[in-house]
Amino acid sequence: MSPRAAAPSLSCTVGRVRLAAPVLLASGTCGYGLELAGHVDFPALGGVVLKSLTQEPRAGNPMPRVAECSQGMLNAIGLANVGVEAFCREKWPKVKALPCAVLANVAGASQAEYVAVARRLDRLDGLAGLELNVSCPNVSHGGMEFGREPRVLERLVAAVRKATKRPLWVKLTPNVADIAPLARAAEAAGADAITVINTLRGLRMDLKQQRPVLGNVTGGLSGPAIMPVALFHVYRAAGAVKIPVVGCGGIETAEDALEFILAGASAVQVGTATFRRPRAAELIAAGLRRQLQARGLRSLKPLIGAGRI
Amino acid sequence: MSPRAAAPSLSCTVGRVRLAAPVLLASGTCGYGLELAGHVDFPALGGVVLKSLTQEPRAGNPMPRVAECSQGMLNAIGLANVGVEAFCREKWPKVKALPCAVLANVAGASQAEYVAVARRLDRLDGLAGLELNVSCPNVSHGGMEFGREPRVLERLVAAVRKATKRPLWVKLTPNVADIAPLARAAEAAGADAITVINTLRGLRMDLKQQRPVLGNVTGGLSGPAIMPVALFHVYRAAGAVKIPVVGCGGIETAEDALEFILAGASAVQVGTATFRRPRAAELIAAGLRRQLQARGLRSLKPLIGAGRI
Amino acid sequence: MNCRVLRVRRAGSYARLWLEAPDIARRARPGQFVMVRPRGADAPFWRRPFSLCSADGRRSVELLIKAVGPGSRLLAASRPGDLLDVTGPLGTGFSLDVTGPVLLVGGGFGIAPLRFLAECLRRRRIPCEVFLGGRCREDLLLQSELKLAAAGVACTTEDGSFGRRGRVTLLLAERLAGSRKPARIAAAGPEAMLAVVADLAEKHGVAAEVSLETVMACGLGVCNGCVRRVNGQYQRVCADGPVFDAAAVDWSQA
Amino acid sequence: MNCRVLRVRRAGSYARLWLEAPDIARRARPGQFVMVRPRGADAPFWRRPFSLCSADGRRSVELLIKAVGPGSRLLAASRPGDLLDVTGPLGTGFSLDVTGPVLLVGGGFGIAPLRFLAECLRRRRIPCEVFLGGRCREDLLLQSELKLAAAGVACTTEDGSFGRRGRVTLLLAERLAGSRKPARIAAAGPEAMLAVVADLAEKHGVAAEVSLETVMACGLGVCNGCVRRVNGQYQRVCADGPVFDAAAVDWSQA
Ligand SMILES: Cc1cc2nc3c(=O)[nH]c(=O)nc-3n(C[C@H](O)[C@H](O)[C@H](O)COP(=O)(O)OP(=O)(O)OC[C@H]3O[C@@H](n4cnc5c(N)ncnc54)[C@H](O)[C@@H]3O)c2cc1C
Ligand SMILES: Cc1cc2nc3c(=O)[nH]c(=O)nc-3n(C[C@H](O)[C@H](O)[C@H](O)COP(=O)(O)OP(=O)(O)OC[C@H]3O[C@@H](n4cnc5c(N)ncnc54)[C@H](O)[C@@H]3O)c2cc1C
Ligand SMILES: Cc1cc2nc3c(=O)[nH]c(=O)nc-3n(C[C@H](O)[C@H](O)[C@H](O)COP(=O)(O)O)c2cc1C
Ligand SMILES: Cc1cc2nc3c(=O)[nH]c(=O)nc-3n(C[C@H](O)[C@H](O)[C@H](O)COP(=O)(O)O)c2cc1C
Ligand code: FES
Ligand code: FES
Repeated sequence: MSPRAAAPSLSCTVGRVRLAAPVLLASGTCGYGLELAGHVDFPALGGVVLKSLTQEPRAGNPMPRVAECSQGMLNAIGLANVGVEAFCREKWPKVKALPCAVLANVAGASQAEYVAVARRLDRLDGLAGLELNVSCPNVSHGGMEFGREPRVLERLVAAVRKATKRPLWVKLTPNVADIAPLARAAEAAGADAITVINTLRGLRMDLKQQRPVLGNVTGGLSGPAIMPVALFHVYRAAGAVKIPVVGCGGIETAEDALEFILAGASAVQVGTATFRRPRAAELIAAGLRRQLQARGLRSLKPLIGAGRI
Repeated sequence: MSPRAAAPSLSCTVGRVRLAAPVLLASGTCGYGLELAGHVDFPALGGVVLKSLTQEPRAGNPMPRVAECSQGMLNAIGLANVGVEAFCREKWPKVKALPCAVLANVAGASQAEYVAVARRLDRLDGLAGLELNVSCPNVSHGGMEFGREPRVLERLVAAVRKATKRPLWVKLTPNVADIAPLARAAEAAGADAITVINTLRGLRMDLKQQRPVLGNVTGGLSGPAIMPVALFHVYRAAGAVKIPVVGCGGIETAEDALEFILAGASAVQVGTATFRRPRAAELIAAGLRRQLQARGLRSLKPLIGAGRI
Repeated sequence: MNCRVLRVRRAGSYARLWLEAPDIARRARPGQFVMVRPRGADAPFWRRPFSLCSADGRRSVELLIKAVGPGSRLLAASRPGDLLDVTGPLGTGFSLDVTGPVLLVGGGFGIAPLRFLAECLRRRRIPCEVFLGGRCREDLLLQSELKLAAAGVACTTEDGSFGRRGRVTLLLAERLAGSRKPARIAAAGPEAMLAVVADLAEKHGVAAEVSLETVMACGLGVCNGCVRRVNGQYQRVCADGPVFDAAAVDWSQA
Repeated sequence: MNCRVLRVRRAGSYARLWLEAPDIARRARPGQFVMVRPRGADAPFWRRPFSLCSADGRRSVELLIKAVGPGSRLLAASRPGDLLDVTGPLGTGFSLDVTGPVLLVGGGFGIAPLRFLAECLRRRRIPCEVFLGGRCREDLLLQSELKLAAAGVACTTEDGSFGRRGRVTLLLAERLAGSRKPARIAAAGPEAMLAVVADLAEKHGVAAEVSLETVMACGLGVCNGCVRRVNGQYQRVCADGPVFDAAAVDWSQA
């Protein structure tokens, strides 16, 4: 019934990053990519965002680090990572061979740390871009997260922007009264795209132990439970900026992804869904292709933000 | 095996309201209470919080007003209600006969409206208390919700406090960067208890219509999906104030309720669960009684906040 | 309430379920519905509304379920012995205080409440005629039951596979154009069909009642989520309806 | 991957499931596990880890599942023909490069990976002795299979309903106190048992490998949620284990 158009293409450029499909694996849910070899068909994806890197290696938080919830989970991993130097030397030679776009994710406790990590990553050959995780507590600013104050965020992004010419995505936190000023701050400071959202703060109690389940007490909520909240923030952020929005939060199916696209996302990231179904992201890409076919569209472009009123 | 203590009692006084059990039906999910006759065993509950009342009758938002989500739902009812005067004259004579504590919930677009509604309700014989819904856009403050700015909130609560001597609960919104200053503002202004939390902002897209599902575009997310977020805010708020915290958000079972109690809640409200299982709240009360029995406790008191570290 | 599935009969994408529900069976009136969920099913999140298709007054009620999505599919796949979580009877019913002949106009699973209505009318010796429409033969259900209860049953299918080809409102229009004026019309089915019924009823000056459908979060009248403009006001389909006077309904959103 | 359930055998709260999984069957080594979820089940949210209890090298693998909570109950209730979503084989396995006799110490469902290990050792003609403990007789599973593969099977139950009364580590202590020193110990079971095994192994200077358990969100090594202190560092139980050198594990949290 649908018009038989030329085979639709999912390839696109988002925030200056070329992607074979607008579907990426989200930071912290795909390790350094390598762990998923054999479980994931990388060329079917747009790309992967590696787990957050800090200047020094970090052991991470005490156990338990994860808690199961209704259609979601809490995590308080504590940015466990090998440190940017070890990553660049030991991991990158293998990671760079992944047959899809690879973005590194940058975290830090101070602006100087973000800049140092970004500068080191800037030297990596083949890195598709950087994503800033601004949900870390800002030690030189009283522990308040970088991503909560537009001025603090703008300064941070501007500083990192100076340290690298690579595509720079800024990943925003939903734990704010309004995401719009933060989206605008990232844009004003030169971000190429914003990723919306990181996890929601949450907590579970262990009834037997009579204490919080997580060793870290609180953690970040992800999974389908947060999807309507993520869609809200995408809708709002996409209305506030001109740079592309990368939607993230609870996406499990192509239909979920399409909701984000209609709300204004140019691409999506898939996080927790990979745990439940390692091939979730590539199935989403395949499903988006079918959706285009069914609608007689040759690219996703006409659908981006098409649901906004 | 458990010590055979005297039969445990669930009766308690929370924020100056006497409750037969620390379980109430949440505002907006039990109508004026009367609708649930035959579906709910009121004496088995602590009480009901009636749907938000405003000064004038309100028709509410355009359709659709609700959207189904993973383990949750969005609503954008738009504070549809008969208006405080019609409520007092026509509904109250019947509502007051409900065999459990009845709290009225107050909403408004201006401080003057809140005060006027509270003053009218203050005259009702038998009303157990008032709960302020501060998630309404403050028209005289640029549309920003009353519940987002500690100073605005403190002024509002203080003004209502002057208008009524009845027990006054303030229901906080989770859509803030930090709930603690708002909890403290409510306490400082004389609130007897705080209810934590109202719904999270969310949105769903209708793929067929290519527009937001809700007529109002955005809505509030409730149900099990938000429980870890609600627990986080309860944990944080309970650490910030001395007045009791009434936990709310996604509670479906006695075990869920117990998590809130361990996190610091003195009582809980049950909202969306009533839609899925009309007797949910009374089953929760019964389950709590069994939990006390199993632990050989005579009241919930030793468990309130027992999971905090 | 937990209700046991007593019997299941499937036909295409439809299933007839008999549930053990004495309390509902005793109180049920035609046009009322129940909210249902398979026990222990976590998804879909809400229960689903289904009209009572018959009630024996003592022990059991019958539902007619068309599998259109996850919730109805799960329910249509129920097996005898399964437990369903059921609340009801809910909502208002069709008027029974009528004398002359009543025309029952049903589309698809809309026939469910009308079958119950037809049986109640027969018990009161009030004659009725049934007009039944569907996309194809598969959609025309309960014909033998209807024939026993009604003075006549006329059918249409859009593909012409059974009865007249076309929409069921075609038959209604012809019937209303005839000489014997009915006392009332009762209709249930797709929104577009109901709007045409309302229109025809008004033209011919016949009172009509329609059973509306909306998405329902609670079904209990407490959430205010299922409203529809009726008489210029938002009314709750679950508690103020689902049966409304066709002339009072705002059909502009249809 | 979708795997069909070929056969189910239930005993008390345990179920043995044979799954059609040629790819896993070919690659599996004892000590490895799979992540499993019933197809279409929305809850529990995560998949659940289960050790491979045997693999025929060509077509099928076997799981031994104890129903302890919602996930394991759902899986234990599987019926032949059901589809399960299965990923594996995952994790490291027990060492097979060993000569002398290996002592296998299992508690409860910990016997699952040890049974697979016993069969692999037999194929390599490496002798092994099995020590099996449980709370009661019901917990002592796979005895006939173990007897075929091992030089001996000795049992304990805490209630004395079968074998020696007491803990299985009692038997291990006696065996280690004897003269024939084993080449290695392999253990799987409750954390408290593993800690005692590690202690005994160290005292007697015998190398020991243990299979650890934690809650697992991904099972793939990507979330870093399942860590345990090993050699003073956080290691992922799912990817760096679940089999670790007992002497390297920090038992202080046990
Ligand atoms: C008062 C009332 C009585 C009903 N009686 C019957 C009955 O006797 N037999 C029967 O088979 N069905 C009946 N329905 C409809 C039935 O409730 C829906 O088909 C069912 O809720 C769909 O749920 P689902 O999960 O299967 O599909 P969903 O995924 O919820 O929906 C599938 C598709 O159907 C549409 N849809 C869902 N609910 C409705 C609705 N209420 N009205 C119109 N479109 C809808 C959706 O938009 C979607 O396109 C009744 C509805 C109401 C309100
Ligand atoms: C590598 C590995 C291999 C395993 N192999 C087997 C096996 O072969 N057969 C088998 O029956 N089980 C095995 N398990 C344990 C099995 O995964 C859990 O019993 C299951 O996940 C429980 O899920 P549930 O939903 O039934 O219960 P839940 O509700 O998740 O848990 C029920 C109770 O068990 C506890 N629990 C849950 N998971 C674990 C765990 N991993 N370790 C210790 N306690 C836990 C919980 O704290 C709770 O008290 C293995 C676990 C791991 C990590
Ligand atoms: C276990 C886990 C670890 C995560 N680690 C990081 C991280 O290191 N950096 C980051 O920016 N986001 C991290 N996230 C957040 C995800 O990238 C994603 O934003 C979030 O989980 C919401 O998407 P989802 O619901 O699809 O998982 C992590 C999420 C999970 C579940
Ligand atoms: C349909 C609906 C209507 C609501 N209306 C109100 C309201 O009028 N006033 C109010 O303070 N809260 C209202 N709420 C919020 C609930 O009282 C409760 O805070 C929220 O739903 C979270 O709890 P739950 O997950 O148990 O539902 C409403 C919630 C729902 C689902
Ligand atoms: S469905 Fe809730 S009021 Fe009608
Ligand atoms: S379970 Fe995710 S890394 Fe082990």
